[in-house]
Amino acid sequence: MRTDRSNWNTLFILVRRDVLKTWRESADLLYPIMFFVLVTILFPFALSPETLVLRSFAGGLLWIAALLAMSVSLENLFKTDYSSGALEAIVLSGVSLLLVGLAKAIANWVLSGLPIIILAIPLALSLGIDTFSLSILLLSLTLGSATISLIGTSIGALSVGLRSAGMLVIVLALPFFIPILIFGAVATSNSQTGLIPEAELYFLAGLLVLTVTLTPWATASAIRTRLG
Amino acid sequence: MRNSLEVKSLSVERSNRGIIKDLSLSLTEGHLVHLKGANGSGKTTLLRALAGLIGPAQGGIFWNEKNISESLFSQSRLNYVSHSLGLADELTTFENLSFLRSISRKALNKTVEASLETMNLKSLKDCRVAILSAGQKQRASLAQLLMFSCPLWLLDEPFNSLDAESCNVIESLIDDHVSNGGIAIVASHQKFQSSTVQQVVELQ
Amino acid sequence: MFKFFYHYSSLRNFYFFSEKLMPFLITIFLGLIIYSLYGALISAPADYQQGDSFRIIYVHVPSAWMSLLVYMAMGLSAVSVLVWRVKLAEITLSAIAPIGATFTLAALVTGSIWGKPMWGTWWEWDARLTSELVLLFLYLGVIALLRAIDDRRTGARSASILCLIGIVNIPIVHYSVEWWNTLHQGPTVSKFDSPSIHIDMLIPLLTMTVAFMLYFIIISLYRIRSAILVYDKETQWVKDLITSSKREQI
Amino acid sequence: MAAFLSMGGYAAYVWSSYAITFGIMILLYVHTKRQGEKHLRWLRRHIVTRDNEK
Repeated sequence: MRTDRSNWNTLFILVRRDVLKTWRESADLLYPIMFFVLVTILFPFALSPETLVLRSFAGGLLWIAALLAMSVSLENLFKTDYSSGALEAIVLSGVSLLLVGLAKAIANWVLSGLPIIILAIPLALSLGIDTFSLSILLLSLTLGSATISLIGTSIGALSVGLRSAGMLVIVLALPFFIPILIFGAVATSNSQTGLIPEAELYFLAGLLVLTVTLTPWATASAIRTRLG
Repeated sequence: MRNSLEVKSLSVERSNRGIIKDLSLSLTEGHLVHLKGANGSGKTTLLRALAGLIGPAQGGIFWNEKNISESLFSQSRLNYVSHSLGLADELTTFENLSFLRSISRKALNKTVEASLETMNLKSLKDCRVAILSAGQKQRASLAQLLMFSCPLWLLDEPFNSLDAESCNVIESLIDDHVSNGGIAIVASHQKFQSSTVQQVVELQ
Repeated sequence: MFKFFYHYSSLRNFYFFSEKLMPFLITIFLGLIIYSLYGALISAPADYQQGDSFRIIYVHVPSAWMSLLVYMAMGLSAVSVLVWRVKLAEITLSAIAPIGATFTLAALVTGSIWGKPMWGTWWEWDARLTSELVLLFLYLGVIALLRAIDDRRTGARSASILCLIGIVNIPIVHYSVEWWNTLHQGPTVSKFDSPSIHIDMLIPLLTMTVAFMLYFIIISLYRIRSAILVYDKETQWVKDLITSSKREQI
Repeated sequence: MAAFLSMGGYAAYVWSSYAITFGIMILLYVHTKRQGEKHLRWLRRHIVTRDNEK
């Protein structure tokens, strides 16, 4: 029984492996990004081309697009590992499943959360957001996308290997994303009217801390249940 | 201290159907069990229950008199190689095995290179698992047996898609393991050529 | 105390214990329903502002309370599935989820009907109604997950985990919706806050809620009992029970 | 009686909400009972066929 390996080191190895695995299969990387850009582009067609109109909705639009794009990437978090038996091998290696849950969430955030935040800059400018509220948007997106990854990983672990798991994970997870959407979108729209949205950002940070502490437990028992 | 594996009137359910009914087994060190039975008779279910992946409906499994479901889900005691081989297709053989070795809590045995050597997969070290043949994948997955030293081996169809020469390698590995005090439960359709089977368990 | 639960958590004992309980529950339930309906529709005085449309409260508020109560009950059985591995709790969780969903649906529909005379619109994004809507999706999520997994045991365990995630989220959703609601429309008293209502108005509300609780217990007992029979289909006591001719219905 | 039925002019709303709530509850009761009987019939067939196999 070897316990010299420190948890941080194992976590790093797990994350590195997941990122490397998805990086090799780079098709999966593109889906969240393209989805995010496409959804954001749809809004000007639906609403109106003038930036004046778009600006008033910009915060909400970007947040909805980001939220949907991230929930699209939840499906194949565990799918390939589950079908190839790699998830089973990881469980049987005796590593604590909390680390596996956390690592999957971090990998998902790095692979779909980060690109979305980076892409939000040009898209937000195209929708006429000024620089101050852009910074608020990016900050709220960072906090919110991390929370989405964490909750999404738990829900993804619950529905891995099921029929139409892709749709199931989105339908199950969206109700839990509503508070994040509320505070994220309100933070951005408030900042556009000159207010400093501290309260919303504090709530988002609070939600993130809550999910970081609780969701790995849910992911761990979800993995063990699904493998049973 | 002699390791012992007790299965007491175990029954396991899979999607609401009783697969294993009231099975009892008692194994000590140096025991090789050949698990036989038609498809769907519960061989894989029994191995997964012994590995602690599935909870029993009734009865219990005891490792050194400790019920495995109560004891912390510690897998340091067993090596389980299932027919879903546990290797990610996108990574190379070496990356897969060294990943499993680095995160594992089990006592280490051979290095990744040495295990691949014995499985004569040295040449395929750096190519992706996706392009390996079924036999090569099977051997790469069985290399895990060498990387860790665990008293209990649970092997699910280790011989299928293996050529005669590799079968001998695997059988000799199992013999060595059993001879120096390990327990091995092997589910397989093919008969054992060389190794001495202490017990044959037939599942309906 | 635990001995009591453990004794009755064995499915066979629970089956026969609940059988004795059923007639009492039904008679009390029918009595209460009739009394509460009389109270709600006839004896309670009409509200000075809303007139008789206020009587919808006697259907809307008990359903809303019950939708939350049933989810709490599901949370309790989820904990006993995951922590104490109680078989009865696995059956209870899958049995009561649809009941909670119906109460939530009833609360939503009556809430929007009540909104029409009060605000002139069928749907008002009121904080309470919106949280009720999210609760409906939590229920549908649990039901969808239960349906998606054919193995009963892993299904119940996965649904328990989802249910516990839901339990943690209910207060978060409630307060964030309140925040969002007051932010956009200013802090008005939520339309559904029943003002300190007259004692005659309050009694039917409480008795109706108790009647709804009894309804919930009766329906869930029916569903749990039939699930117990299917669950223990291989056992001897079920075989004797089924083959004895007098057994027509549960 | 007519005054009672008119519900102070809100008859449509009050009676429809009562009808819907109690309607859903009765539907759930009927569905539960029918499902119970379906399980019973299935169980009877299951036990009978299982005995014949033995």
